[in-house]
Amino acid sequence: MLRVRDLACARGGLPVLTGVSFEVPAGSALVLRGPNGVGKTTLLRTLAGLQPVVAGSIEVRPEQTAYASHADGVKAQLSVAENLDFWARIYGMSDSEAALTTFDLVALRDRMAGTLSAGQQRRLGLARLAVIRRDVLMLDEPTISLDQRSVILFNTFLHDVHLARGGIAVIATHIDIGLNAPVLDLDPYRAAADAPGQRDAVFV
Amino acid sequence: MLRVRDLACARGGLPVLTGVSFEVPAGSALVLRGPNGVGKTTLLRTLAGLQPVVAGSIEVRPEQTAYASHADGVKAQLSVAENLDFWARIYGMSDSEAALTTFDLVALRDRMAGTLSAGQQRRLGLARLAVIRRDVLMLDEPTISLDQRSVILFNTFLHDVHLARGGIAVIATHIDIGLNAPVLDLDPYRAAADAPGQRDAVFV
Amino acid sequence: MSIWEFANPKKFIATTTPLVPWVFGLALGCLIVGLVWGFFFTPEAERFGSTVKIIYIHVPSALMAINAWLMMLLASLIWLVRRHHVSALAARAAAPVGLIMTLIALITGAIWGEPMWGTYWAWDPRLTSFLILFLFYLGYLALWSAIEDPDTAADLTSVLCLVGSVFALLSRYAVNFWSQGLHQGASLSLDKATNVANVFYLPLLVSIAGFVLLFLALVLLGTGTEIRLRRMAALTSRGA
Amino acid sequence: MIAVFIRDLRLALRAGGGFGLGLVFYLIVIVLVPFGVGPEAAVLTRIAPGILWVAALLAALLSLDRIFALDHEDGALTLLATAPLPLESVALAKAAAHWLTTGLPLTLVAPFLGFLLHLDGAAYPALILGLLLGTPSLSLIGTFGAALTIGIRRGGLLLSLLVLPLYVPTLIFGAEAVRRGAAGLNTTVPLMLLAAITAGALAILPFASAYALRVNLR
Amino acid sequence: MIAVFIRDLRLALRAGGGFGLGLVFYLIVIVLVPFGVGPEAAVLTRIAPGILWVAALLAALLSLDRIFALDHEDGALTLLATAPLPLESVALAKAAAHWLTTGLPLTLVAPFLGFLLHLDGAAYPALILGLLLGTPSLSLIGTFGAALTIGIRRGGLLLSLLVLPLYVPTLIFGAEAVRRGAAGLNTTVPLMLLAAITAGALAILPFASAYALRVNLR
Ligand code: HEM
Ligand SMILES: Nc1ncnc2c1ncn2[C@@H]1O[C@H](COP(=O)(O)OP(=O)(O)OP(=O)(O)O)[C@@H](O)[C@H]1O
Ligand SMILES: Nc1ncnc2c1ncn2[C@@H]1O[C@H](COP(=O)(O)OP(=O)(O)OP(=O)(O)O)[C@@H](O)[C@H]1O
Ligand SMILES: [Mg+2]
Ligand SMILES: [Mg+2]
Repeated sequence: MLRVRDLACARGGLPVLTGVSFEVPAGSALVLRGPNGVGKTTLLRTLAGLQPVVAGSIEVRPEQTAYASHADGVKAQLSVAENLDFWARIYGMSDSEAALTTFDLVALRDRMAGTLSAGQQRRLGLARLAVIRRDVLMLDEPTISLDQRSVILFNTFLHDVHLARGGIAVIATHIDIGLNAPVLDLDPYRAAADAPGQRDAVFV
Repeated sequence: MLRVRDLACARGGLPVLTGVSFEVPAGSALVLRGPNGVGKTTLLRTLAGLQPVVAGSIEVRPEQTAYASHADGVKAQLSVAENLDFWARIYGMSDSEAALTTFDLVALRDRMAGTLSAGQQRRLGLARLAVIRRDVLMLDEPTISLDQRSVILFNTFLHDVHLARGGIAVIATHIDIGLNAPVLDLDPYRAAADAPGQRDAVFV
Repeated sequence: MSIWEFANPKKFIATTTPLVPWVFGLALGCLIVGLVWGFFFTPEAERFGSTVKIIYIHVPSALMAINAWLMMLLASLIWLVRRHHVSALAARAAAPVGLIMTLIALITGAIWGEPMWGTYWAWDPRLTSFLILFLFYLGYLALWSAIEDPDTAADLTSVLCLVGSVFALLSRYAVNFWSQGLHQGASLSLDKATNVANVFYLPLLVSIAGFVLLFLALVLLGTGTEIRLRRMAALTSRGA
Repeated sequence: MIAVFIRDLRLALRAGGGFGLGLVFYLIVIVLVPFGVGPEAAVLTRIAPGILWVAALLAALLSLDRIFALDHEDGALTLLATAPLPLESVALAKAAAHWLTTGLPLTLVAPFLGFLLHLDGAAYPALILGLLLGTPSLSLIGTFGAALTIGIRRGGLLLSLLVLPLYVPTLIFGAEAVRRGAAGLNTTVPLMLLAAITAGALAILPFASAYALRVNLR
Repeated sequence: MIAVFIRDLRLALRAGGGFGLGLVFYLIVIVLVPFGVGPEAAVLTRIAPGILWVAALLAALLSLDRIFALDHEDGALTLLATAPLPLESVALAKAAAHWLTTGLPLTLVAPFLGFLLHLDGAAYPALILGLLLGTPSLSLIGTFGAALTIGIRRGGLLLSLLVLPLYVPTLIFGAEAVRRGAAGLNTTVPLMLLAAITAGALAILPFASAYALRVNLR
């Protein structure tokens, strides 16, 4: 259960969003929408605890949240399998095999990650999520440069594995990735320039 | 006029595509499709002269081609305007103003590019194309992380400015970006493992 | 038939594989003869003592250290101009051998320095230029090993070898300019006057021949291995 | 923690990972010095202890920016921050990996380079022991500096700026130990002090580094 | 070409661009040496010319990896390769920018640091002139080394391994000039040679660099 009560967050010393409130019950997902620069990434980073909460509250078990964005920590000099195994060990998980099959990476398992195509690398980044098995996933545009087939792989993973396990997912995206999940448009929550979160507010 | 006759190209020492042939008359675009890893990026790089042609021929004025991909050479420490002005000077163009308006970056002109959101950065990368005014554009997934409005901005630029000027565009993408342009699926052109272009063929 | 035929990997392998053992044998022969002769059947040199006999390892290795680099320079040029893979691989195979030769020259030299100059190491021009040569070998090999794509690596190392050679020469003169040494000059010149006496001279020539043959054998072997590795890579990538 | 350690070692050993290059840099700096100051053995013997230590500092320094920057650029650090292991142990693991790939090799080759600089024979024990005790502190301090500068792309120079002053005590005691060794004096005091610095660094710096990381990732 | 030059200067001057850090690194190395070799003025005076030049080499070295690597990582280099200006002039522009942000400042502060090392008063003209003539070659050689290593992420150490041996002639003549100056001898010969090296580098290396870039971008 993820509960957010009129949350405000800022980026680069400027207020970005205010009064964001929503709940995501266990086993369901929420899709974030909104024009470029509205604050989707900022919100996700805040939810994942990567930046401070300006105002409001977030109820979630922080040690159970994981954040994934474009930069997905893939090491070019390590093979696909090595990359996954590393994260598996970090999170104390055993098998990265299942993840490889889920995202159709078995054929590429021994390729250096640096030599993957854009979409193949994205798949690797997603496979990481399957490996670490966190309950609450914050996904920033997860399907970028994935072909239709891979998008379906991702959706099946999300529904049949993650949500089925009672997991939670908050997903920021611009393109319709065929999830039947509630959508939250962030446009109404844009913060005014003098909203809380301004870096130098104390001096005014 | 871009004419490609059974072109073969390779990546990382492995043959990727063979027998690709197509023509793009002046003032029109071509959309490349195909699953992840089929070779879209490789083809575009080859067309742009960034990697050698393995077999076949490309007829195009090389000094008129420009290539744009995810990594669009945006300097985080330079402001939006400075970034564009740099490329304008490199290509001997005068005004980057028009481009700023075309891609709705006027408000952000003095922001450091590093502090832009994903989509805003993408817009900046596209604005670069408007600045350098090459006739033949090779675009690798140009609309990644753009919101609907920005996608429309891009399409209008492409149709009303670039193609209208008699330009040519080859665009690799997975999502439908609402262009009414012929589509080329690269799947049939996958190269066999022993096709020409293999790095160590001489040794066998 | 032109020598360029050997630029074809298959032809190269076919012709050299049977040769290698013979070259090795010959090299060993010359080395044994030269060294045994030099060590046991030459008179004790006055004022040099028995340590002089290290010259039979020292000089040949020193010569080969320099010649190996020259050979790499040539091979690099051939690769850059005619794109023959074999020459690129030959250059690569020669580098480690040259490195070892340089090391041997340095070490034997150092050992020799103890009795001769009373110190293992002196910043003498020729010694120093060998140290620099050693660094060039290291850099060249490091660049080879740092780049995955073999053809890219071949191109870059070749350019490095060209530029490096120019600067190596420069350093040689710079070093002379910088310190006047204790090391004796080249005495393999033809006019007898400056030469070491014949008794020392002939076995020296034999062991030099031995080192040359050894170098040849090692380079052939190394090139062959490189070629086989590349072929294996090619075949596996086809299998995959 | 072991996982991070092992991965860093593996990355260091991979192509372009730059293992052993620290050594070569050490060698080169040592070789350059005589070109600068001239070949006289007497002068070299006199300055050998200092030069050997300064060069070791610089060699350790050059590989510092790899410690975190790569992980930061590709986002791995953000992910590690949200992972279920304390950043303190990440910092410690990375410092350990850095020492194993830099400090230890430096210690092992130092004697041969001392040889090139005509270092006095009596000084070798102090040199080796000193480096063995001192280099870990270099890695720990360096990790801290790297943690401070991950925000800055290619902050290599700024990093050296922050770190080198922190290296001064290690340098002073290290070089002093060698000089005393050369002079045939007792070297226990400087060596003890080196060990103390390393112990202190080990106790404090991982926490400081972790804090710096958290701030930078905020 | 001018555009590239100006942009590089601007980037260097921006936050994290690392302008001036080369200077501070130079300063720090110079300051560390006395900590290492001890404070005796006589010794320092003796080794000052060499140390001043070696430190200058290292300071120039540390900023090399910025020359191309950043542009390579963010794709700017690929775009420049397809842009209507020869890579030769890109290489040249970048070398020029590097000199202006590193070599020139080093030359200007060297006298003050010479002072710290008790450099003989008579040596200053040779020091300044030598650096002025020599440092451009350092930037040119460094640009070549950077072009060779752009493929390798954080190839900083490999870069130094490739570049430092190429720096040897410059170092020798530069230090020799200063030492002769200190000894009151005629310094024209080494200075001439320095100028010759720079001229040669200017004639050859931009082309070598451009070739290396093309290969790496292939
Ligand atoms: C420590 C490193 C040393 C190195 C790198 C070194 C290098 C060389 C080189 C390059 C040659 C040239 C062969 C030629 O051009 O003919 C050579 C020859 C020779 N070296 Fe050394 N040398 C070293 C130490 C010594 C020492 C300590 C001695 C003892 C006096 C010595 C005595 C000779 C002699 C007698 C020759 C043969 C004369 C000649 O053919 O040049 N070398 N050495
Ligand atoms: N590092 C930064 N420093 C300063 N401001 C930033 C930074 N990153 C983003 N911003 C600003 O914060 C606001 C929100 O950015 P954010 O990345 O959250 O938007 P977004 O919804 O993710 O946009 P997109 O859909 O393009 O990814 C934007 O106005 C952006 O310009
Ligand atoms: N740097 C590289 N080294 C070796 N192989 C590579 C490299 N980059 C891509 N490949 C391989 O070449 C093939 C084509 O890659 P390419 O990037 O062209 O595919 P793509 O169509 O662009 O895929 P995507 O839609 O995911 O971008 C893929 O199989 C990929 O694994
Ligand atoms: Mg975003
Ligand atoms: Mg692609």
